[in-house]
Amino acid sequence: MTDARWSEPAPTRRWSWTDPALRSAVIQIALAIALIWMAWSFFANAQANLARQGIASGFGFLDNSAGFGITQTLIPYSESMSYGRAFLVGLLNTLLVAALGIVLATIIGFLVGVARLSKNVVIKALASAYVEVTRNLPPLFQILFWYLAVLSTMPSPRQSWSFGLQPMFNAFAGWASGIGLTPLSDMLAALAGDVSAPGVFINNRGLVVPRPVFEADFSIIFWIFVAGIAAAFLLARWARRRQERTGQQFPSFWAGLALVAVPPTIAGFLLGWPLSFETPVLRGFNFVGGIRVIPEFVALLVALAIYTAGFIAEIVRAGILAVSKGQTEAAYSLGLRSGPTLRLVVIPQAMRVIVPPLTSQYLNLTKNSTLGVAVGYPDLFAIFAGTTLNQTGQAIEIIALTMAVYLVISILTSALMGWYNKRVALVER
Amino acid sequence: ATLDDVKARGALNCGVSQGLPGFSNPDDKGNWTGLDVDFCRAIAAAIFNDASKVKYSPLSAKDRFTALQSGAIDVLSRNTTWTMSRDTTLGFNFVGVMYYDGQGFMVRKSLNLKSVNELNGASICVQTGTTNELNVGDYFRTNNLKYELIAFATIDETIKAYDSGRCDAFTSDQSQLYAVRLKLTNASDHVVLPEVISKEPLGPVVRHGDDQWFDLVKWSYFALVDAEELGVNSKNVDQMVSSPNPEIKRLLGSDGKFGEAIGLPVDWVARMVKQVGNYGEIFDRNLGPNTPLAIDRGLNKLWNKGGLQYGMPVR
Amino acid sequence: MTTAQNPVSYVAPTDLLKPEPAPVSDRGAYGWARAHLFGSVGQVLLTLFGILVVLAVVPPMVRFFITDAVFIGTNREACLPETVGRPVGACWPFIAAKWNQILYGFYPADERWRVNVVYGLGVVLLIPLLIPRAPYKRTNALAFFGIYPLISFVLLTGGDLDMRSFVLGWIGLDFGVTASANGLRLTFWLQFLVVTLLAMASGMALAPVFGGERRAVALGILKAFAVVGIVMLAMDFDFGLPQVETRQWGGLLVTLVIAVTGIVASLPLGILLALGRRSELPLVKYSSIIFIEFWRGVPLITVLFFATYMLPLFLPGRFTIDGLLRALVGVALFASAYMAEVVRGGLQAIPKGQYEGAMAVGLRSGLMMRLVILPQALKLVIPGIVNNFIGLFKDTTLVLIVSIFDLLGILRASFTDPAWATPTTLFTGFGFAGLVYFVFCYGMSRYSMALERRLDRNQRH
Amino acid sequence: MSQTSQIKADAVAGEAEQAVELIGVNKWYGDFHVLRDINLSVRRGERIVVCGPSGSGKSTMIRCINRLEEHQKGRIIVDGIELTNDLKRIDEVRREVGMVFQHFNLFPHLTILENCTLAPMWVRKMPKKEAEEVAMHFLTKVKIPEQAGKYPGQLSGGQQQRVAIARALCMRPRIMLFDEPTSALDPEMVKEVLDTMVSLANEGMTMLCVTHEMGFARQVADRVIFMDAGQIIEMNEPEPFFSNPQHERTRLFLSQILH
Amino acid sequence: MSQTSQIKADAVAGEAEQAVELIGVNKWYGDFHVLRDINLSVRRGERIVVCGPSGSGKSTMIRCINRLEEHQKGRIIVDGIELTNDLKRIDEVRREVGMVFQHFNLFPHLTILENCTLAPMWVRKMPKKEAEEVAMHFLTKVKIPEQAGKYPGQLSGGQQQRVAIARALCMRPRIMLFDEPTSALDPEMVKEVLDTMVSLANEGMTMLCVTHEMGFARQVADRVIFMDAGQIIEMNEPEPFFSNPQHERTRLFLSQILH
Ligand SMILES: Nc1ncnc2c1ncn2[C@@H]1O[C@H](COP(=O)(O)OP(=O)(O)OP(=O)(O)O)[C@@H](O)[C@H]1O
Ligand SMILES: Nc1ncnc2c1ncn2[C@@H]1O[C@H](COP(=O)(O)OP(=O)(O)OP(=O)(O)O)[C@@H](O)[C@H]1O
Ligand SMILES: [Mg+2]
Ligand SMILES: [Mg+2]
Repeated sequence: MTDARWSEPAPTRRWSWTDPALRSAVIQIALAIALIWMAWSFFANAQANLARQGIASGFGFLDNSAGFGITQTLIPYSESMSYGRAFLVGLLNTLLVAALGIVLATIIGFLVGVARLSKNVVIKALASAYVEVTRNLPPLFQILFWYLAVLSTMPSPRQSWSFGLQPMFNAFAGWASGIGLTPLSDMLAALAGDVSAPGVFINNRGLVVPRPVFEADFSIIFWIFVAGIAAAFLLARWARRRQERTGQQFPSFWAGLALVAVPPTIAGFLLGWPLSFETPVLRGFNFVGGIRVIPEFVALLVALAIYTAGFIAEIVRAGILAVSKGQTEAAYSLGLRSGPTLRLVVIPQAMRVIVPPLTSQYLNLTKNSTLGVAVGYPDLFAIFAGTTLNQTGQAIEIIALTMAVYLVISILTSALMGWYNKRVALVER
Repeated sequence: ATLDDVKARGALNCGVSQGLPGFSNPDDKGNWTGLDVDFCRAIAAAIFNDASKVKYSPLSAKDRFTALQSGAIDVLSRNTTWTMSRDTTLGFNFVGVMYYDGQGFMVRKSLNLKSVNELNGASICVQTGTTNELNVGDYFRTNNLKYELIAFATIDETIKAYDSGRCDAFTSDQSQLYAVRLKLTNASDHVVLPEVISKEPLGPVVRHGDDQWFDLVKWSYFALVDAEELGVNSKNVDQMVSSPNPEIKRLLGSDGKFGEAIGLPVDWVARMVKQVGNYGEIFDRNLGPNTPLAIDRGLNKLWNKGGLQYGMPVR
Repeated sequence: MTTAQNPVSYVAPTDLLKPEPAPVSDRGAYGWARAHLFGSVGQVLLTLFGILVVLAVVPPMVRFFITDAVFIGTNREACLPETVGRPVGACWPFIAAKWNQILYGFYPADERWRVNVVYGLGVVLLIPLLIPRAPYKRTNALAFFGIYPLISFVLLTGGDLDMRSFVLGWIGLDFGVTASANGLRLTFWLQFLVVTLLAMASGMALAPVFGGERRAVALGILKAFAVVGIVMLAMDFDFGLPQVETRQWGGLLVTLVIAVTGIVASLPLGILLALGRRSELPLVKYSSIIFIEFWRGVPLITVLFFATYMLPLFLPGRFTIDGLLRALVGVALFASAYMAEVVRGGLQAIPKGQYEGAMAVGLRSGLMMRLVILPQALKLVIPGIVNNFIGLFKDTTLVLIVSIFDLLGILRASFTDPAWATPTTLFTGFGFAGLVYFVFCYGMSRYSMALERRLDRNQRH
Repeated sequence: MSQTSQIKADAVAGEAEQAVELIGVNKWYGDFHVLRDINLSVRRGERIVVCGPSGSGKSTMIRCINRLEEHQKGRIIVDGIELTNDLKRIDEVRREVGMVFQHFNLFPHLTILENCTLAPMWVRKMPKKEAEEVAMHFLTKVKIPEQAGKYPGQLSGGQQQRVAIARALCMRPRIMLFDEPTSALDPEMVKEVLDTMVSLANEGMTMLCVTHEMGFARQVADRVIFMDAGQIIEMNEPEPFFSNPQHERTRLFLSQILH
Repeated sequence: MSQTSQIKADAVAGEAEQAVELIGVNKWYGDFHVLRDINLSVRRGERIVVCGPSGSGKSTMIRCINRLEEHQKGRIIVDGIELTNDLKRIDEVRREVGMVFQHFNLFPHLTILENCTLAPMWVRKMPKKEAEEVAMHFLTKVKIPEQAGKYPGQLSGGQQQRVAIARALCMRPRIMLFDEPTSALDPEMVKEVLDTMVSLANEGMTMLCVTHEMGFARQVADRVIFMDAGQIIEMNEPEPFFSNPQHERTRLFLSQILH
């Protein structure tokens, strides 16, 4: 078929004035010059303007002490620390609410999206109403709604709704001894002794839960737990291999769960629970001790998740509808049931349609987290482009840094999702 | 120069608050009213003999400095606390103190508190972008108190959060505490604690680099205070022009040409007082006992009545 | 009819079976309910859950906004529980008192008729445009997209822009003419004329290089300048209307101006960016990509902040642009980056055959895009476009942070009025604003769905 | 476990009888009466070609046989198992019946080999290795073993359709249904697919095939069925069917299609 | 104005000569050598049918003639105009050459009439009324004047393909290219399109047609070309081509296609 004489390379092209290649070169050079000139003049003007008015510039301010308090800090922080530290605190708070928001929104969005395809008209109507209401009200309203109209109706700390762990454990212990599981009953009773006070409180200051305090021996339990996870993974792999080998299926999920949960529990029992809880106590105005989830965070998280889920629901619906009916029918006609059909045929294909617009929604959620400042959530925008900017007045540096951070987050998210999408892209002829 | 720009433009660009009862807020007809607003109107009256030639830029706390730096406004009259860093590194000049304020705390009566020092461990609501945020930090740290600070973007959400019980205390400049009480579900359930934890001298600000403009704004303020001190008010200013009192004569321009030094006509003070009133009138109109706010003049009484307001002599 | 004992051959009688109605269990209300409401236990549970949700949400709303609400009053006293003697819900007199501000912002009372004319004209022009069957679509569209913005601009601002120099003036050549009439400066229009002629001349000179016809190019340039000239003339002419500065605008007026401008400007810009992103010229392609990704990556708030307060620092001297205009530009660029991605999706969905078909009948790339590709691509992405419009409309709430008082902003400013300070003022305002936003956004999304369905019906495959 | 035994009993009873039996089958789409009193018995190993104008209900009838559509009246018995709402029976039937669609409906995200092993592994619980062997066997049979590692998008239409046939065969069905398997193909590719089907027919597979390839019908069909307006109009062996159609509509249709 | 005159000169020179001339044309897709030294002259009024196996480069060759693809070596001269990178020449050529695609490529957002008037109005700058008259003329010719107001999606495949032919004719091309115009059609519709093409051929239009409809080739072709692996393997008049193919590959191919 292929003679040697045909493997010559293509010849180079001739030049002419009307050649698109030359024209494009001219246009591009002109554009490049214009862009560079614009950038340069922006820079020069800013320099001149700042110098003329004697406005401080540079990033030196990041080392000055901040002097203001922050409600929610994932890393240790106090007023005497620097603006740079405050920046980090804000960044982490933004990342926290964005990451959790993305997870929540995805879950709700998938559920609602599937509900919109349900046969049940009530559920379908509810899902549609959900989508219409959440998508058509500005997110700011929704955040304020959750914060001012819902969460603020919680009781004050003194009237907290409390959920005692002790009665719960005791109840379980009674149940266990009732059916003859004495060791388990003893263990639960011992646990109940550890958590003497009620542990979980909900009030208008947020949700307070006990903070686990680990004693020395706890590391043993921890490593057993880690080993359990590893074993569960090995088990899953073994199960997959076995299915390939023999066709037998194995409930590897439940078995894995047992591997992760049971051995640490037994070890804990044997070691006499080297774990105690620092229970929150009401002292003065607030609860002291324990871990607290502030309502500002909850309101922002819930509002963002619910708002974005409305959009995700539509994306999911479109994605599922985009997989042609023929695919489902082909799977059915091969004898696959609806579960495997969904898992093996429909969802992998729908994901390709879903992922790109889903990425945009993730980015939107991240950017919308800047609205948290309305309810006092200390995110990057509130702390840095808000308080810090106001205290230092260095608008150029601060806004540039803020924009850069959001840009980097966005680009990283897109890149990650793009990589995933490329991995699952269809191979075409 | 700024004055020339203002004259060419035919109006003064004045930065005010986006809504601060008694200082700057729109009324039912959409007119901006308040102490800060009236000061801008007074300057406009001095320059144009028309107090309405003001263009208001309602600014949020964190936009205000950038707006002034970039030249979007000529004068920032927006309850801004005079601090050293603002006066220096931001490139501004404070012209005086329009209102001596201080930061206070409001709490529920039911808590039975007598002092801020009993607020250990309390949650405190504050509006972001203010010096209040920093003062709390300073005060509680010095007194070894723990606290949780929740900073909101606008005053309304701050109040709602406090009202709903999210915070044990609400802190802001004392002038605001009065306005805030009007919005509480049960105003009588709340008290203002006696401590004033900071000095909050609020005053108008101009940019560095234009001393003539700086002088103009500064002396407009002094003149308003002097007018009150000398008993010149909007009703009697026409008669006062012919007053024999030499101080009044200098002030109102019937003796000397003091206005010209700052690029204004000689009757600049008369214009201001006639259209806007003297300092006392402005205060009473916006914050006085006949307003819903009913704020006591306190430190803002004239120096000779036991307060701090002290106009430099025109001479 | 055959029996179950199936013969190898069979011929139906000449008169065939007539269709019969379906069995009862599959028809009518019963069949529908069985299929959609109570087919299984799960369905019954879902149905109950749905009813519970409705019960949890609706009654409290009704109580706050209607049953417990106060409808008449002149100040805060009317809405205080102490005076009314019962729990108080929404304080509607507050909205009534601020009604003019909500509609017009701080627009001078004597000039509000101008806003009314703009509102009215908009409705009159828009409604027939939205009704598919209404005649004169082309004229209507031209009126709405071409003439209406111009009229609105002149009416709302008062027109009579202070235009002194055009291109040549910026490089110091102003012919020394000072005469002016009716707000028009002769020197400006002289410069305009000269520039037009220069542009035509250079167009004719360069035409062959780019494979165009001299006459056609020159005519094209002349037409473009003529349109620009007419627009500028309308804005320059003194119609005797008092000037109203944009800082006096507010409320719904600003919300609509921003939304409509953003919508109208983002579509063409977005299309250009989308085409740029698909360009074969690397520089055009990458600058489009960078532009799009930048705007999509940063929060609109920072963009608005930048455009409003920081831009002057980057521009020479005391060069200032109107505040609203800056926000408009920010919003438009932001929206166009999003629009570009939507349009790109549409372009990608057009099969290669359409490009080839167009090329094969001799259409050049510009015409091909305009006549064949874009109409199809845009039609494909109507839902995406409308989604962007809705997003844009909702995003107008953000301009508050740059001290432009849109609907929400004006309400917030009104909250600070001591004369209306009550515990429920805030919720009343938010409730009202929420309703307005919902009505607009929901209307748009419904309309787009109807449109989509209609287009679908038109061109079934 | 009474159901399974019931199914078994049916199956045993059916073993001796017909592969597919439709008795008075009626079906409506909403109010549209799409199948009207269809009666049809297909013997084991019989090859039946169905033709008829567009919209006459050919596809619907075929799809009722493996319950991709539900019928509302009458009985359908496949390989001795009567189709009811019972999911277990539907599964049984679908395992026994292979189907090939007009548009192939290959799974684009899986390779050819994975397309073929998916159902055997998940439905028949076959070990992967065995499933792959079976798949390669049938891929060889349809003459494209070398494409096993590619994705459907990389194959020509004819190749894709052959993969679809192999995929169905991997489940070792007793009955094969074809719904216009060649009508989406380029003319050159029609032949390779028809060849595959002919060889399948020669091996004695029970086949029901909707097609307008009259050459194919002549060559392999035991009976040809002509449908119109949801009913079977004429049914006969190919020779008399083509040479001497009885019903007026059949004649009209054949004159159109054999231009 | 030297360019235009150059084109003119070419054109004048060509007027007497060939409608299409390919001289040593070579084309690569990346490293894949898809057209190998193609030499072909088409006289005015000549009708040529191109056939060959899939992937042999038939479409590519046809598409090079109106520059939907760029060739990299050799010369292509259409109606006396040599194709270079010059956009003006490409425009000239495309105006002279009509093309009909396998998948019609009608513009779905325009009515049939608008499809036909689009290019005459925008490229030939014809007044709308005149363009519509011309369009109706050709729509009548392909026997679907009554469909002028409909959208392509509302027509059958055969009708769509006839519209595509009419659309190309409206530009009054001197040469028509067809790329498998009937292969995407249902068998019932092939005939109507072929009829249209036959009548076009009878009017003396220069035609290059990729098709596997050998009946058509026999009936109208002046020459038949067989291509494989990017080269012209055999070229002859239809009678000897079909009855007595010279090259082994041609024989093999013909045996497959005439099954
Ligand atoms: N899901 C459905 N809902 C309503 N009507 C349907 C549905 N599916 C098919 N029909 C209608 O039922 C009739 C028979 O359809 P069917 O697909 O069985 O015809 P066919 O004989 O296979 O035609 P073709 O040769 O075009 O495939 C057609 O009129 C069709 O419009
Ligand atoms: N854009 C492209 N890039 C790379 N290779 C291509 C491209 N287009 C076509 N080819 C390859 O070039 C070869 C010739 O393609 P062409 O479409 O001309 O064949 P053909 O003879 O028309 O085949 P068919 O009968 O299938 O239409 C094929 O092998 C094809 O895979
Ligand atoms: Mg069918
Ligand atoms: Mg081809």
